[in-house]
Amino acid sequence: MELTIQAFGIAKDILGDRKTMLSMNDGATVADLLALLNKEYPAFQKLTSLAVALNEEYAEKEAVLSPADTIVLVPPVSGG
Amino acid sequence: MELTIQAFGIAKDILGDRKTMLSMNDGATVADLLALLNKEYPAFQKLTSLAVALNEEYAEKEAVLSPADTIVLVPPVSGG
Amino acid sequence: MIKLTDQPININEAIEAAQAEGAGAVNVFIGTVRNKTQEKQVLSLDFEAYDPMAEKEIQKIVDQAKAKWPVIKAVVVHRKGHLEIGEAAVVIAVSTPHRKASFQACEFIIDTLKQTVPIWKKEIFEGGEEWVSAHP
Amino acid sequence: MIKLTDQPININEAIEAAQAEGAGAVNVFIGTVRNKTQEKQVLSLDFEAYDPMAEKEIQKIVDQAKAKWPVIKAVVVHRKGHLEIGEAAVVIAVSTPHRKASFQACEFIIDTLKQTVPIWKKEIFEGGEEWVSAHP
Repeated sequence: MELTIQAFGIAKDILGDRKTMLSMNDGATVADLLALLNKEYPAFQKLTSLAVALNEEYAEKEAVLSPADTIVLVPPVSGG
Repeated sequence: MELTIQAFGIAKDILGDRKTMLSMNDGATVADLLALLNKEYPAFQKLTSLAVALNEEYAEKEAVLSPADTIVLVPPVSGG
Repeated sequence: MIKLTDQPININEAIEAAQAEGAGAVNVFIGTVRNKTQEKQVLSLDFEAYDPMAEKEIQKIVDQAKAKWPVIKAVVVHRKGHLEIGEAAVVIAVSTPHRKASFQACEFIIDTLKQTVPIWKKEIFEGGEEWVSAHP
Repeated sequence: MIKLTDQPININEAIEAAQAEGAGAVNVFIGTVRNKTQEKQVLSLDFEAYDPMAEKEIQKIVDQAKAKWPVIKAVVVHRKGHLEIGEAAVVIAVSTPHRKASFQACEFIIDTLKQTVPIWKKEIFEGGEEWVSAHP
């Protein structure tokens, strides 16, 4: 399946764009996505943390991804 | 000696006026003043507390009064 | 800035007076007149202050706060005279480099002000009035 | 009221929105842009927000605060885009019947906001820039 990943903050800088297309196997999880990102873009390994939001909510590592989801990379937040 | 006592809040209501003249023996202390007030105006006995300020500072019970002092009765404060 | 005033408190002015270069945080406390004390309906309030001593005591509290926390600026404005429901009785604004100290210093100032500063509040009810905290 | 805005925050408006009948206390926290982080001279800041999720996360924090304390109204306004030194990045205003809860609820909201809300701060230095907290 083809997934569209949105990225903010330093995650956008690492991917080089706000939106990135990734090919993953059907049934892939948030954990699989993070593994893929860490492999393809080693700069992610240096971050303090990297969370994934699905449909505007923080997702568990076991959550299964679908092309219909809004998938967003959330690097360490620093608001306030 | 003749002392001028100023009073605020409920202390003013008890004395009936902002300023009151009292006759006390030379060498009288804050404790003596409070004892006199409690005797002459029993309503003071019902207050949660009654402090005396001498020259714009809270005074100890042992402080000696002088006609030159600015003597102020400070009933329980309730600012804020 | 320490001020006792019989005019409505300008909250914006108090906050601006607390802003400072190097400050990353400003904490502001606004104490307002409530329409109820326990079960009684409060119609309005009168504040009486022993002005010169009140200002000195507030200054002492601000000095204590500055000794305990890295306070850059502290502003305390207290209203006196007659207040209607909803009006601000006191505004405290404290700037510090980081946020935790701004909360702690501001809370220390209002807590201590209520214990030591010679200001008295009279609540006016339907058919009566009462000096707050005067009696046990 | 929860708001993300690319315009300067109107502090007065935020405070007024938090005022409420029955409130005896309003606590306000203002986070401003400092000119220094550790030893580096900060020239300006950029805030980026994932708006819809940020608003949802702020709402969750406000709901948690209301479950823990008797919050009457809570206002959270966060700036985004480019900020100059001294500008307000965030303003939080919380009204409660009594003062202690206003301090606690306001501090809880800013502390939790900094941990969970998807907003990112980039500090701009002489000759460089850096996403805050991105690296250990």
